Amino acid sequence: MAFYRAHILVDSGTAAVLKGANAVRNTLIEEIKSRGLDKEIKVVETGALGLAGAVPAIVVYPEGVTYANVTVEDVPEIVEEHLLKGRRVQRLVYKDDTPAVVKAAGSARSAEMRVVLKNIGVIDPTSIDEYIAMSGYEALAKALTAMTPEDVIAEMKASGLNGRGGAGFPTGLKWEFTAKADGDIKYIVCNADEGEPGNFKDRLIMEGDPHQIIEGMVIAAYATGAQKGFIYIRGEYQQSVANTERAIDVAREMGLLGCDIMGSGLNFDIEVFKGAGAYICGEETALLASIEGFRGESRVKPPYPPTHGLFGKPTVINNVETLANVPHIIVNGAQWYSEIGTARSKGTKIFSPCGDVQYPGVYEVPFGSTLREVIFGMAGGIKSGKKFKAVLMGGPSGVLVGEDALDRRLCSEDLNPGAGALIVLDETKCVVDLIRNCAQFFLHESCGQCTPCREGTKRMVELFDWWAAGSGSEQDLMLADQLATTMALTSRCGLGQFAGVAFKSSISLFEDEYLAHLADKSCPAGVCDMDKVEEEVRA
Amino acid sequence: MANVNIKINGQDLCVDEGLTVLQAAQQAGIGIPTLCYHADLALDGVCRVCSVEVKGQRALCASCVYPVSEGMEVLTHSPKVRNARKVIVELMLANHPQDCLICARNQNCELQAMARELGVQDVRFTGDRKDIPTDSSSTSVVRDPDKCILCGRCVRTCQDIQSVGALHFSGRGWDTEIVAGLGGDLADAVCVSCGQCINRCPTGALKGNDPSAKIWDAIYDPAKHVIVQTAPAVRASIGEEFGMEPGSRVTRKMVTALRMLGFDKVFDTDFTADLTIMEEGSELIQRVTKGGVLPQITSCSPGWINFIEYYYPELLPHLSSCKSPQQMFGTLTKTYYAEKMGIDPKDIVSVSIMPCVAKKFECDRPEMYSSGYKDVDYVLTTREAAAMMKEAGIDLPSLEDGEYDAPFGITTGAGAIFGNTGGVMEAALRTAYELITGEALDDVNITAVRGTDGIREATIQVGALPVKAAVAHGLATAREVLEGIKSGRYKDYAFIEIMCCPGGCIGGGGQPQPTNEEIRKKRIEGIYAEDGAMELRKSHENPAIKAIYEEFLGEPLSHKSHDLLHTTYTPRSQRTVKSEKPTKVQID
Amino acid sequence: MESCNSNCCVQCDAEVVAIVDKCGRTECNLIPILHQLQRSMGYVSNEAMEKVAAELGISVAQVHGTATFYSLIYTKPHGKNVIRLCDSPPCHLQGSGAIRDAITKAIGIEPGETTSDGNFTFETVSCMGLCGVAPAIMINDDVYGNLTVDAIPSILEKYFACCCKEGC
Amino acid sequence: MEQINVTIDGIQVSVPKDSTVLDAANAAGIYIPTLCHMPGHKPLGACRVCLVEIEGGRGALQASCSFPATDGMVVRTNTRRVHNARKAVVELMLSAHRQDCNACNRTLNCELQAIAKRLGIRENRFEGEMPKRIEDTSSPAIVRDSSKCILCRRCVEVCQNVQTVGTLFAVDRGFDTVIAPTAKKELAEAVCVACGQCVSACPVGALYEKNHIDRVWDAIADPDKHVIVQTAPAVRVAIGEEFGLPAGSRVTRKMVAGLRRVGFDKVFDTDFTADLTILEEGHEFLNRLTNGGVLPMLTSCSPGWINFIEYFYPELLPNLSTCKSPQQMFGALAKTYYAEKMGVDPSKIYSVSIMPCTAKKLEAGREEMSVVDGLSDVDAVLTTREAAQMMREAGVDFVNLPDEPFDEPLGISTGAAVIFGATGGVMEAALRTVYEVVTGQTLENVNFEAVRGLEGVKEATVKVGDIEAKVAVASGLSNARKLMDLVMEGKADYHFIEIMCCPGGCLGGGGQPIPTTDEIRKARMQAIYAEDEGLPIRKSHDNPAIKALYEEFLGEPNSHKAHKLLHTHYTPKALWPTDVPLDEVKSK
Repeated sequence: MAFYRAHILVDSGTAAVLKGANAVRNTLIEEIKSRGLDKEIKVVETGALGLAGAVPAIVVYPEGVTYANVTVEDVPEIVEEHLLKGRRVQRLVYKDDTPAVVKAAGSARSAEMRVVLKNIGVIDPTSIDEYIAMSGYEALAKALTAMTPEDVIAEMKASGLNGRGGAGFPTGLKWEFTAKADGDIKYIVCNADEGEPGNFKDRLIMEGDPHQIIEGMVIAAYATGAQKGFIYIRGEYQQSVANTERAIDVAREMGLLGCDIMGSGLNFDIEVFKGAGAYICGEETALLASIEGFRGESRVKPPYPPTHGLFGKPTVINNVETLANVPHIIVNGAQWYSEIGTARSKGTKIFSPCGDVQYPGVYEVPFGSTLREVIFGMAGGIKSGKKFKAVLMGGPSGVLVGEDALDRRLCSEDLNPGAGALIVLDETKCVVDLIRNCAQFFLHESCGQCTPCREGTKRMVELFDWWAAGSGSEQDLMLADQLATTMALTSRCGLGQFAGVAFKSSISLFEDEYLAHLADKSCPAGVCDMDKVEEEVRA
Repeated sequence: MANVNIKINGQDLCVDEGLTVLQAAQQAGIGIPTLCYHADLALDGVCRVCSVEVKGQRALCASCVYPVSEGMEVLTHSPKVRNARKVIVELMLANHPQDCLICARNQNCELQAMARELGVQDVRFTGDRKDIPTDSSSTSVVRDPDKCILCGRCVRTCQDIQSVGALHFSGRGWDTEIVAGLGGDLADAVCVSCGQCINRCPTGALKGNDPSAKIWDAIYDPAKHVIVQTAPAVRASIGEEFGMEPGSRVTRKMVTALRMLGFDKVFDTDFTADLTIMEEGSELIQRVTKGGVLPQITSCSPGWINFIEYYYPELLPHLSSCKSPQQMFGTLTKTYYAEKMGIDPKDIVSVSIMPCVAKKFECDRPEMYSSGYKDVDYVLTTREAAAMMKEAGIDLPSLEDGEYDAPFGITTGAGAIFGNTGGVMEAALRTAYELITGEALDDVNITAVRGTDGIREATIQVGALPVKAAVAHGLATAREVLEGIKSGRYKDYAFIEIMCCPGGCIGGGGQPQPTNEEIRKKRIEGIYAEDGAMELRKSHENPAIKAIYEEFLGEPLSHKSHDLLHTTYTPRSQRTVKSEKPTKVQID
Repeated sequence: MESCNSNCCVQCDAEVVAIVDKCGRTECNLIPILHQLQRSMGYVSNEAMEKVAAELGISVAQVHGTATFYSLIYTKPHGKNVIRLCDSPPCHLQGSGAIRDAITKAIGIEPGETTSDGNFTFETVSCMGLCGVAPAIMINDDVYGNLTVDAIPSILEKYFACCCKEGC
Repeated sequence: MEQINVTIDGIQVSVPKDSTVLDAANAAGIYIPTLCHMPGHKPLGACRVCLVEIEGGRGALQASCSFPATDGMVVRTNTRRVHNARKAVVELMLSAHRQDCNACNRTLNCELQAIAKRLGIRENRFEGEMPKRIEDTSSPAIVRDSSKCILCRRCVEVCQNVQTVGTLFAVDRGFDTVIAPTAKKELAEAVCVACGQCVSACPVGALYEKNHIDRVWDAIADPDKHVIVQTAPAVRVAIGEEFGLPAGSRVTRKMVAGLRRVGFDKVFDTDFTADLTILEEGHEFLNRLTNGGVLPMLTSCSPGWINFIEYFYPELLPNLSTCKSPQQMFGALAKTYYAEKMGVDPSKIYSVSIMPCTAKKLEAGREEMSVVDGLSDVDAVLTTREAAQMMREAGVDFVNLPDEPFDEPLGISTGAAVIFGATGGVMEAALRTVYEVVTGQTLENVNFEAVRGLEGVKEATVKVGDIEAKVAVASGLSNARKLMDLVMEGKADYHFIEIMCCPGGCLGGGGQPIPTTDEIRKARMQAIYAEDEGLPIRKSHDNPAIKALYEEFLGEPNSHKAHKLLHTHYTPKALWPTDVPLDEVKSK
């Protein structure tokens, strides 16, 4: 690896590219070359820096200075001032209370703690060398050489790592089930079908640091005796598919996948499976059905995938973020890991605040941080000077919480963070409108297998449509509540079981707002169009 | 198998490990309502009506798929459960036409029964209802998707029991539909018309294509001579439509009822079943002695014929060229019978009552005009025949016995057992034995080919000749046999009987609903009892058969027989989108 | 529906065979095969589905059922350009409704419709993971975020243009 | 009787001269569908479902239920014209019938549904305006829903002629015709005795009881409530019918087991307080007899009868026994004696009764029926049908339930109590006790056959010691009216009269399984007496639990405490108009 005195990371995330990051990058390269700096300064494309609101953005290392909203016109000044003369271009420097990248560069801010995201925006995701330079594949080497599979599982169990997909099942235990299950072949499946609205953390990991996932999967394979892995990436995530496939190819070339990995005798390979557009495939058994070539319909549980999974074989299914944690646990030890977070929620959690916040983005914090720290501390609070109203925790399948929850701690003991989405509402938003939209989401995404979900999501949307059009009644609310309860109790899989949860949490919190729609036929936020004629709406 | 201790509704139970909660509850006499569950089919757990409360579980569990485990505590009818079930059924009803009173399944509908059981007082959900046109394109099966509750029983039946896969789920979520083939008309899909889907449909979403209006027209038309034939399996099941026990033998009451309906003559398909044995048996002997294609496979089940035409056209030469008894009958009524009675065949309306909906397809085949007319005009299922009786105010169980009309009412026990899986084989062996050996058969009950195992194989000593025979029923098992033929597994077999439907015709797609394993077994017993009670039990001893050969046909496999009683088959393409004209394969 | 002359069918069959060979002749490759078919043919036609079923030795039912389940697989022809508008909560809250109206105004069709010239298909979809730049749309493989109503005409312009310049 | 010969569908029958065509068809074993027809009642010929063709008639089809048979008449019931006409008639009914079978409490027990199935109705050809729906939930006992009504007027017939109450009548004309109380009042405002005989007669779901199921489920689900249930004598011989058992099946102990599975904390027996009634009422009678009280004394256990006398014979209210009905005595004791004994706060006790009766729902709600301030003695009254429905909802497989005994102490009873369910039973039970109390001797033959049977009015003279007690028994309010008129005219010298509101007594009550016919009443009655025979103790005063009750709690019959808890008073009610004071009514 050549030595450069400085690296410039260019955010090449989707949002940045849309705003002209490629032009900025090209100009930067030309400018550096034209000034003869190309032997000492390297321009690196990196995944999204988590500064979705301020792109294009670049970071100059080793100083770790972030420039935001950079245009092609700004480039000569940056090169001239910063790279040649060592003076920061203050007008472009990202604010002091900025998140993400600054921390990665070693800033002292306590709230964000980058474990899984430590390489994001730091390394070139297409370069395995850079991953390795950041201690990449060290964990795999340690596991293969210094640990037995049982040791790995014991370490995982001791770490207290729980699944990050929302359900929070202990990862070590899951691995142990599969390790102990009989099967001529076993599988490791990475669930990268990130479809929960408001979640875009897995995308960031896949685009910015795909090797971390691969390493986690190989370790899982070693621990459980699996031979084959799939990374199920949703079809819409084209960049994730590309980066991950490339990473797999490179890893295979380097002997980190395939036969006899690192000379250990371990045979394991990974394939990317591209989803075809179905949120339900984020449900683990539906995901398996999809890989097998079927409709993405959930399957009967028990038996559970760790013993009866893909093609009926023992299968570990882990979320992207979960697997990305694995190398860090192996390298640093369960002890180190279990000291992060709270008593029952160990480690860090990635959140993706979005909606009415100033800086939507992806932030990693230890479990136990408060909601306020994430929303106000990192995401910059509510944008445009409006007041905070509520946050939909974990997306449409999560719960709606209000202002009184802001100082609650994000951990399983207190406020369950779900998969990490934080959809923030300001005072101008209507709760009925939001939940109606959530209901529409579930109607669109129900697989249609079981009655309560297929028919219930439809009726829920219809009820909300009527309410939002001013033709609801207070009785409707009871009916909807009973419907939500029934869906939660009887649906075949999590989709239907959680489809009414946000609604139920919203009634207790914003009953007045519902009653305004139902009894007074008015929308306090002025969002719903209440003027439709009743007969037309509810024919 | 190990036992586990569980508690259901406070009752301590010790049950086999591996049972589902539903099964354990059933054993304890606790009824849990079900809809998508069917004893014949793989478990699916989609309707959620059987949800129960399992202590320690956040959500309710579908008892039909949830296994018991040690220490489990279950509540099957707690308030939580009952409320949830009611909401689920209300959701179904909110998307189901409210036209019970004009529905073919009125009062024999599982959804209707469920609504009553759960005490549904109001369907509180209103709003959109699916509105999909009824598909009457198939002559056999009518689909009314509006009545479909998407339980998937038909899909599982079609895929798993029949290995046809004509029906399947399409679309997603609220837009999920069960469609045929590529979503078009059933007539355009690769459907063998067996109607097993109808048998398992809990509602009125699937039914037979009912020709009864046309039959009423014929009956009331004084110019028409309307005759009816009744298939062997009908007599052991039609009583169920009138509340009788499955397997009740009501042959003669049925004859009375049909006469009351206004049929001019009431005949028995058993007659041509006997004739089939003469023709098919002779064909077998010919193939064995003259080196024809072996094993010979039976050809009396029209769903089976469709199946082999679609999926194994290369094996068509194995099929016997004999028409089915229904079609032999049809041909003879418009030739032999017309001639004998001096009736112009154009005035004869030939109706058959069949346990089958594929027979409706069969009678429409272009090959089935040997008499110069449509040999069989209309096919009624057992259900439709019972409905006509009810419409005429006939209460079958209370009727006096009647007698079939001559000459096509004279039959043997060998004809009757055609209704059971293994029956054709047994009947054929009875005759073949005596024809080949010239000796009387000691025990006419050839139990080796009886039973309900999917495939039964036997070697029967016919004099010095060991005859290897196999019997299969249900198309998934038929597929196994055909694969076996292709792989050479059956190369030294002489004769194979295949019936399209599980249990044979007694389990046919036109039979009373419900039809399940227990009911099939009772009907099978009924049929064997019918055989046992007959004076004549071998086809070749049937005097009317002897007479027809003497008077009309000459001898088995005669030229006339070939013209009237034998047929040809058509390979069919599974590619439905291409509109290639199928080519005919002549079999001889 | 398909007004299929035999020549077209032969081509279609050959394409299917090539793709099946490439992806692997097992049932579990069904979804990759459907992806590829769509890429090369624009959508998955009925005859293609039958051929896939025949090649994989599975029922047409399974192919059709699977194809119709996934929203990224089209079993009917669609517009040359597919506009996907996210209408999940993050985008909804940031005004995806106004964006929808702006697109409808610009191309004259509602979500779920295709323009009569076949240039655009417009659909609303569930979250595409672009919540950080809500409201967002995808046109074919291109992503557009932080949309405003005013930005829509200029974004759509190049797709109109593309159609005309290249003469379709 | 003179016989005539009639030929129906070719079958010749000989029937009495005044037979209808329908009678003749029945004699010939030919089924003709009927709807408005009620055997034993004057034919109405309104619904036109029973149309037949009379040979040589004027062309119009005739309603067989009302068309007289004549000698030599030739009738055809099974012609195309008849079929089409019947179908069209039923289709017209359906066009004005709100079709929501699945949410209807009569589904699968609905005559219209059965006829639609029987006639093979498959289309709603007449679609258009539906009559305006009147849903009248005002009465505490009976709900009317005009959207289901097919205007057969069977309810009118029973209300006018069987009960001589005359609440329900056809109102308005043509398409606007509805069956309604006078002046289209709500039922609660009309002169209705709540007997529910109209509900029993209704072929569809247009009349049904006020639902108490939901409130009982709520109570059972409430962990704070101690929910007890009492079951009336007549329920045990009828509830089996709801589960397909033949009429008159004795299922007392299965019923107990079923109610336990529904979730009641204690299952008690109204028979206990029936015994108590005998002691109170018997002593009251003896008291009147010896102390010159008002005679004849009238029984007071039938709440429909109480309503009737309050409306129609307020002058005779002093003749009524002051005893509460057994249901209400039970309710009173449940919240006092039982609460005390169990140490339960009476407000936590939820007292449910299962009654063959709809009027009991009204009775339980009467202001007088509260012995503990603010609490109803009986919180909910379920009809036999509702109790069965709750068992269905609870998944109870009734037929296969084990036998289980009632809970103690309020479940201990005698044969004298059981017969309360049949007309004459209260009288017989009273006589058994009165005889022994008066004479001090043991009654050898406890069966008083003279007061048994289904006749409307029965009389007997019984020697009780020195007294020649003259008693009368009537069931059905038209019969009660006959006796009351005699009493009013001073022509009746009876000492004691038993009146039951419903024909046959409680076993024919308005809350019993539908249908209830004379044949079914007889079967239930036989079962009641068999139940009596089967019990070891058959006299109320021998009931040890009753003895204990007096010892522990009440003191003696007609004690002060007994009066407070077990006796009541009655209120004259105005007939018309209801807002005019009674005195004014009388003076008119």
